Amino acid sequence: MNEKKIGEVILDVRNISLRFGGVKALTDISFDVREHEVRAIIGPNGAGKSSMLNCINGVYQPQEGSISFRGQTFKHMNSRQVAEMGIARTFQNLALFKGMSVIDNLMTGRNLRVKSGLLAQAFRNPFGIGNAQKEEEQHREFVEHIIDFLEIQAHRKTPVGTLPYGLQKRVDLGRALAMEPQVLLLDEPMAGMNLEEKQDMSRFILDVNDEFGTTIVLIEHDMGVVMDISDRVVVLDYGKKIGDGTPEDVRGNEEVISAYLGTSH
Amino acid sequence: MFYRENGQFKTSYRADQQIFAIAQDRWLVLALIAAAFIVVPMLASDYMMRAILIPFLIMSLAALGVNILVGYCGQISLGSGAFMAVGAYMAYNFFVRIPGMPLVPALLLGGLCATVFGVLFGLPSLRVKGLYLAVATLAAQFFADWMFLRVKWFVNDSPSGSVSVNNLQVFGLPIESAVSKYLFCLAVLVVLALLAKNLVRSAIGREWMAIRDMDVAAAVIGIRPMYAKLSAFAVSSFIIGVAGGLWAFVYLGAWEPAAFGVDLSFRLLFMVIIGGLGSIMGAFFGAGFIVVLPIVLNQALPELASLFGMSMTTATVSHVELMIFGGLIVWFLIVEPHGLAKLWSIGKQKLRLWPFPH
Amino acid sequence: MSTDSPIVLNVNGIEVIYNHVILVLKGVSLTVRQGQIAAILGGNGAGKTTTLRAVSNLLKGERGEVTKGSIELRGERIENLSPADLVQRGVVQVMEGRHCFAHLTIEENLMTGSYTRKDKAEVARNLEKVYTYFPRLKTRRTSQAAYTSGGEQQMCAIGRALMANPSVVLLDEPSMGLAPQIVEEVFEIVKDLNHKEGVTVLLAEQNTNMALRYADYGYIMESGRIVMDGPAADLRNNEDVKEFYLGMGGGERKSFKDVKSYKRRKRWLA
Amino acid sequence: MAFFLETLLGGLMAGMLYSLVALGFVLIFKASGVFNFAQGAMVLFAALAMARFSEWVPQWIGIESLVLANVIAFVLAGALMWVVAWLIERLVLRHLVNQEGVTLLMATLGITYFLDGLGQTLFGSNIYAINVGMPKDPVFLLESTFPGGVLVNLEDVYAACIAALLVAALSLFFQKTSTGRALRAVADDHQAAQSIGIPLNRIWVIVWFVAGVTALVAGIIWGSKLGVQFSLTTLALRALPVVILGGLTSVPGAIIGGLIIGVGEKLSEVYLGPFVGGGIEIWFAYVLALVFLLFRPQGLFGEKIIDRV
Amino acid sequence: QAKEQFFPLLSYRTGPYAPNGTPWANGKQDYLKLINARDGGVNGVKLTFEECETGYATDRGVECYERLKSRPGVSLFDPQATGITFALTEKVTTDKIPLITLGYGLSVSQDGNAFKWNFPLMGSYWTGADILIQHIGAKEGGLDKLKGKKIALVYHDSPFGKEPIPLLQERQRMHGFDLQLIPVTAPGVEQKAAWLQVRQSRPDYVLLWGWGVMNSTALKEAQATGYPREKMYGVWWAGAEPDVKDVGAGAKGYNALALNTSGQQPKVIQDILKHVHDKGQGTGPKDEVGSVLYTRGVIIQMLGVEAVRRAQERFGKGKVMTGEQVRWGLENLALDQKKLDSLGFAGVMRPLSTSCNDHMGSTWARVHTWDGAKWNFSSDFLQADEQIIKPMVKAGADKYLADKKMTRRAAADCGS
Ligand SMILES: Nc1ncnc2c1ncn2[C@@H]1O[C@H](COP(=O)(O)OP(=O)(O)OP(=O)(O)O)[C@@H](O)[C@H]1O
Ligand SMILES: Nc1ncnc2c1ncn2[C@@H]1O[C@H](COP(=O)(O)OP(=O)(O)OP(=O)(O)O)[C@@H](O)[C@H]1O
Ligand SMILES: CC(C)C[C@H](N)C(=O)O
Ligand SMILES: [Mg+2]
Ligand SMILES: [Mg+2]
Repeated sequence: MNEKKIGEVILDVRNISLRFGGVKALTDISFDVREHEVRAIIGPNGAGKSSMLNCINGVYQPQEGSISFRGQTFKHMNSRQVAEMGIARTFQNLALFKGMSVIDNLMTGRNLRVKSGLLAQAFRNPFGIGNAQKEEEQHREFVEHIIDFLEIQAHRKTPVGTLPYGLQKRVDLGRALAMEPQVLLLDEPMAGMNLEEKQDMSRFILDVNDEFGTTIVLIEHDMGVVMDISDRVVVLDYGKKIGDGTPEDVRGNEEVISAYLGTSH
Repeated sequence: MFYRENGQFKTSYRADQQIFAIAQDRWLVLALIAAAFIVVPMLASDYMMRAILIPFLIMSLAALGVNILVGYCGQISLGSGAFMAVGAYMAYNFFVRIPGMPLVPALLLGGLCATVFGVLFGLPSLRVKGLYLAVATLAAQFFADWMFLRVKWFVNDSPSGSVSVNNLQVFGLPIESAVSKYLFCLAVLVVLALLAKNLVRSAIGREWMAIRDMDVAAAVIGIRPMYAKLSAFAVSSFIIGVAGGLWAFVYLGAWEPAAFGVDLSFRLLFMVIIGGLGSIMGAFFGAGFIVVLPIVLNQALPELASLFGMSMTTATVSHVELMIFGGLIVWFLIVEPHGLAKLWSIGKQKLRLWPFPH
Repeated sequence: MSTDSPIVLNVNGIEVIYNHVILVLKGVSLTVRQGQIAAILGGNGAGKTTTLRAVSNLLKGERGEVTKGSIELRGERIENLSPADLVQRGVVQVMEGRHCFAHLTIEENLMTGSYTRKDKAEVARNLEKVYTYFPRLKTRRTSQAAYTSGGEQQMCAIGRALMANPSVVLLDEPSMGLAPQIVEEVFEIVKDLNHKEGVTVLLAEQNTNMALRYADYGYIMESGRIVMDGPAADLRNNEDVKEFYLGMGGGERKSFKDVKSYKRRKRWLA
Repeated sequence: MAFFLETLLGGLMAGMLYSLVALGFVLIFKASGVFNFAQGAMVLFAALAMARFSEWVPQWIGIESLVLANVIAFVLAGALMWVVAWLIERLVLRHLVNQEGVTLLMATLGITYFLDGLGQTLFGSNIYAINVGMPKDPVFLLESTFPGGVLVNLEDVYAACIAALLVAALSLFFQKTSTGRALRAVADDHQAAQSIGIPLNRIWVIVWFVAGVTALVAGIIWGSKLGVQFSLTTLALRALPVVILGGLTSVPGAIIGGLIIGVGEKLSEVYLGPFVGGGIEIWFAYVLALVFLLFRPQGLFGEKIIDRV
Repeated sequence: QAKEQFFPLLSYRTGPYAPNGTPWANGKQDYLKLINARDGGVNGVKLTFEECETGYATDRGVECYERLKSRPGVSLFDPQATGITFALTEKVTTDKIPLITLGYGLSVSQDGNAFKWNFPLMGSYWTGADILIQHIGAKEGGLDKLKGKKIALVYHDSPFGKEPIPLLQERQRMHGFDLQLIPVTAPGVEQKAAWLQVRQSRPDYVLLWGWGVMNSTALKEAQATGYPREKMYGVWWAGAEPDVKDVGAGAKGYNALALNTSGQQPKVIQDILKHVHDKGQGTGPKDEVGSVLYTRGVIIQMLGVEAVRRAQERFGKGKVMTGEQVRWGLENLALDQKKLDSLGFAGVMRPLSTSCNDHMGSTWARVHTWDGAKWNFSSDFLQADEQIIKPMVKAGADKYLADKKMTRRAAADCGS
């Protein structure tokens, strides 16, 4: 295994605070993510991990703080802009397009890159007039790679709503990958998987990280996974950051142990 | 056994991306279209054409349009009648006010006006969702009803407010006989259905469906809700508008706003739900169900009754017709909540496995 | 302890078909005895959820149906009972993927769980019990369920089922999305209920490690069939189970980092 | 001034009457997540039953008293609505557990057709009268303050009071009882509700029955005002902006929405209508509701629409 | 092949307009049964019919038309609705089947030179409105007394309701009364705003151009707002039993135009009772026979049958007439008092005779008043003012022809 090159800071979260009415979901959180690294966020339930991701990709607007991406600072961003910058995301509660087939779900990930307009698409044809068909085929080819990669060939045309939970998680990842993101935010991608599947998933994540150099931010409750595959870990508790460092550092941190890991670990 | 895709390996994505990827389907559909153009005109009676097939074709087209908005983009619309009315009345105005205006451009221009109207009343969809949006579309419906009744300009100052067209021609051929009307509607339908199919299987169609299924997630992968929703309103109301023009010009010939009332909007919505939301095929099934079934029931019931030695008054027939119609709707929904198109595809799936049960 | 206690749940060769065409369970049989914790293990899509739905009769809403076989609860055929009847008989399911009532607050969610309980004092006691199990819920009790975190919702779903004072609990992936500490907690609760109140548990779980630690008996499912079953202790020592489910192939735990993505084959499928 | 007051009052009264129909929508939506398009048909069906029973009962059992005939007719019509609710649960809803909103909505449309057909078959399609002794002629108030006084319809006032009572009772039911909570749970998630032992079947019969009785009350009031005839079903379209403005899930919302829509449409028709040729009230009602929605997409009192990933 | 003349009957027995549509349809059917039962048809040609339910909806109406138009021996259509009439007007020209719209349809279609296939027999909305204004004028003591008076038109918001407006505006110009237009959205169950406006402007007269529930609702709202029913005048579609019956006492004093009598005295009604109802062949309930709309249905059918008879006189007695031949018959109806008497219509209606130019045949109507139990005539037959109507019809027909790029029928065409 070749040594990984961790690069510059790509994503810098500064003093983010987020409140919902009286609930303080995040209080003054700062951390950074470096290019190519696998950055884990852990913490007990309701700590604010998902909310953190939502802030990064513009679903929630934090009341305070800022986030910079490749040195460019922004406070209020909408999801579209974030997506255009190359930040993709998977969801904890599965936010797939249930009525669409696996292929179509993945293809939506390519939509940002589609150039032909509405009319061109309406008149797309197999006779080589216009670009729409060619473009479609190129995107399809890309998506097929992801399908092979995630090993969901058999389910290409199945509506995702009827897939078992674990496969849906995979499709969710695939859709994010289809965006060819620079940063991939993963919210509990392995929940509901058994060990073997978690191993596969870890493999996928590491491969993405290696092969495409994608930076990964990962929320996960399985400490085995976190310890094994992440480069650095942020620990949140009740909206506050209580730890940040290498897996070993974090595992040794008293506060983290009592807040999150429990005694038996 | 016959419906097998085994051995049909796709060697390119293009092959797999064809509208009908399975050869049997492709041939079946081509055969159907050919039959519709060639065989049906030879066999169907005048009544069949004028009273059943033409309305069926036009309503299929309209349902197709509604399906894009409701089925693909998930925006519930009860204003389709209004979009049809705009298409019809504006096409009428282009047709009678501009000397020498040919029929097809008039219809298309009517469709474009419907597009504008549709986008306008689609604007609230950026904020209002689901059933609540139905109010916006109903506002469009009642506003259009009122406008075409009240604003004299739209009816070319006819005192009673009803308008009519005649002398329809396409490329110099008169559209008068049942066959020519039928073929004209069929041609328009086939072309627009093909374009619609292209759209829904392309990027824009996926944007619509993404917005329908989960708009927050769609936004996160970079889909602009505004563009997706408004383009759905635009495309859908264009198609509905053209259908409205056909309904008025070809089927009715003369009409008043009541011909595009809220009842029609409801019926169009039924068509897409019964036919299958998010399925082009569903539009045809739905139109068939809602247009043809009542007529069939209406004619079959007295015969049926007389088989048992009863005679039914027209009133009883239509009451029983309503009951059976309602009952069938419920029954089909129970058998397959996702509509006739889904039932069809399940049927195909079974056929594929045949003769093995699973 | 429980091999000779009476059979509570007896699933006998059931077949389940979704949507009239998708055959998912192909003759699944299992028995759960009084006071037992039985675990169903298996990969994604194996049919665990489907099995539980078949027992609790929640298949209909998914357009699935049991086409063959029988299901008995304490000797009584239950295929035709409604889910509500089953709850009356003490069988409660915690559904996969949480399914909290989005518009209701956490506390209202819990209270709906006691719909079948008429005794006010008992309900209050249960509520207190759930809050002591999951203190996090207490702090979030007035939030609408939709606006709580994934783990909070999972706790809510489990708590809600406990509010019904069940005698048989069907747990579908209870540990999903929970922090390790809480996972432990949940299994302790299960053990507690099982030991102290004699609650019978049928558990579908991906966290094999935990499941086999707490269960008495285990079933392993692959593509709609039970491929292996036995007392939990035996399964823990089975080589295949060790390799594929516990990640202990070759003796010790492999790092997630080092697992190769080569295609492996399970011996029992051969 | 007096006329303005009259218009205002007229709007308020009309609004209350819309609320009665709107209430049926809200009940069923709140308790099962079904948008019941059949509410209009149920109003007609119930009103037809009431009208015809009150006509037939004296013939059947030879009583003279109008009051008694009406009471018996009411009970019979109520019983009929129970049967309808039971059948709807048995034959329709039970088979559509856990289906999407549109599917259920479509099913209620099927029910609409069925009830329309059945109602007319059983009871006929002429205009029938319901006479529950409502006063028909107007009274004039404040005659000393305004020349000619302010015209008020006692009939409307009674109707409004009945509507208010009904709303109060139903609000209490939803707020205070555990059944109310169970109903809301069902609306959120059929399956989860089943999984914790809420008997959907029974709940649905109850809810549809209550909605049926609401429809009966609405039918009696509207029927005694307008006569009972097929067109009563179109009231549903009048009540729709009311439901939506008030919020699909709010019982008090139905009343407030009704008042706003009622006043809005009457004022607009009377004061704006003449400038544009009139006939604007129906779309004005919808546009008014729409304007409110732009500020509160869930309606005035509706539950916040949840969108969360 | 049996000799059968076929009468397609478009009707509506369900939906919002059923209460009014039903007696009308029953009258039409019963008259056909009567002719068959009593006379054995028309000169030996049996009359057959089939009903088709339109529900008052245009598209269903078109379907019914297409379904029935090619039956052998088809004679004519009576669509029973203005909307359907519009749609069929375009179609009958090619299919060569006449359309009779007694007392409804397009007022300009009176001009048989422009509307070859339309027959708005016995009156159009322009004649109706004109007669009402004359009647009101007479009440006031002369048309000149109308100056400064306020007349409100409460109308069904559809082409049907809008038809009288041009005529009323013409009269307004002549006499200087105030005309207030108050539309009521179809089907007309909600009229509070309309009647608030009436209460505000307190017009001297209200003209009611309604159909179906709109009529009874209007009367109830009038009562609720205290507008005197004596001052209300309805069109002949707002002056039948279903419009007033369930209003009870509240309708007392209300007036409406009448094209025909009601009651069971006329001979033709007696004949129907005897030959049809007493034999158990009646279409509807017996006590409805002879009601206003029922009788109108009978008249409509009689005119159709007489057109066939007239056509047979020219094209061959005892033969089945084609649509074109029936059209000729309709254009050459000559029903004088004697003829009417012999047909059993003595006192039921005014004589009527049509021509190539005039497809209406009669411009007379009278007013009747509801006394709480039945309709009583409250005026003599009045004739609409030809001086006013003729030019309007001519102008309207010319515009229609111009829009359609058609020309008037040649004089020679009249004989065919
Ligand atoms: N939209 C919202 N409105 C109100 N409160 C919210 C909202 N989103 C999150 N919260 C609250 O903020 C807190 C943090 O939630 P978040 O989903 O970020 O937790 P989490 O760390 O992802 O937990 P888990 O591991 O259980 O998924 C929780 O208490 C939650 O209830
Ligand atoms: N509603 C449904 N319609 C059609 N197929 C379904 C449906 N639900 C499940 N299936 C299919 O049934 C099979 C078994 O699914 P099930 O959910 O029971 O698996 P599981 O063992 O619970 O998996 P997981 O661990 O991912 O939850 C899968 O192949 C799935 O695609
Ligand atoms: C046909 C007549 C009864 C008039 C009717 N209101 C219509 O215009 O349709
Ligand atoms: Mg989370
Ligand atoms: Mg599962």
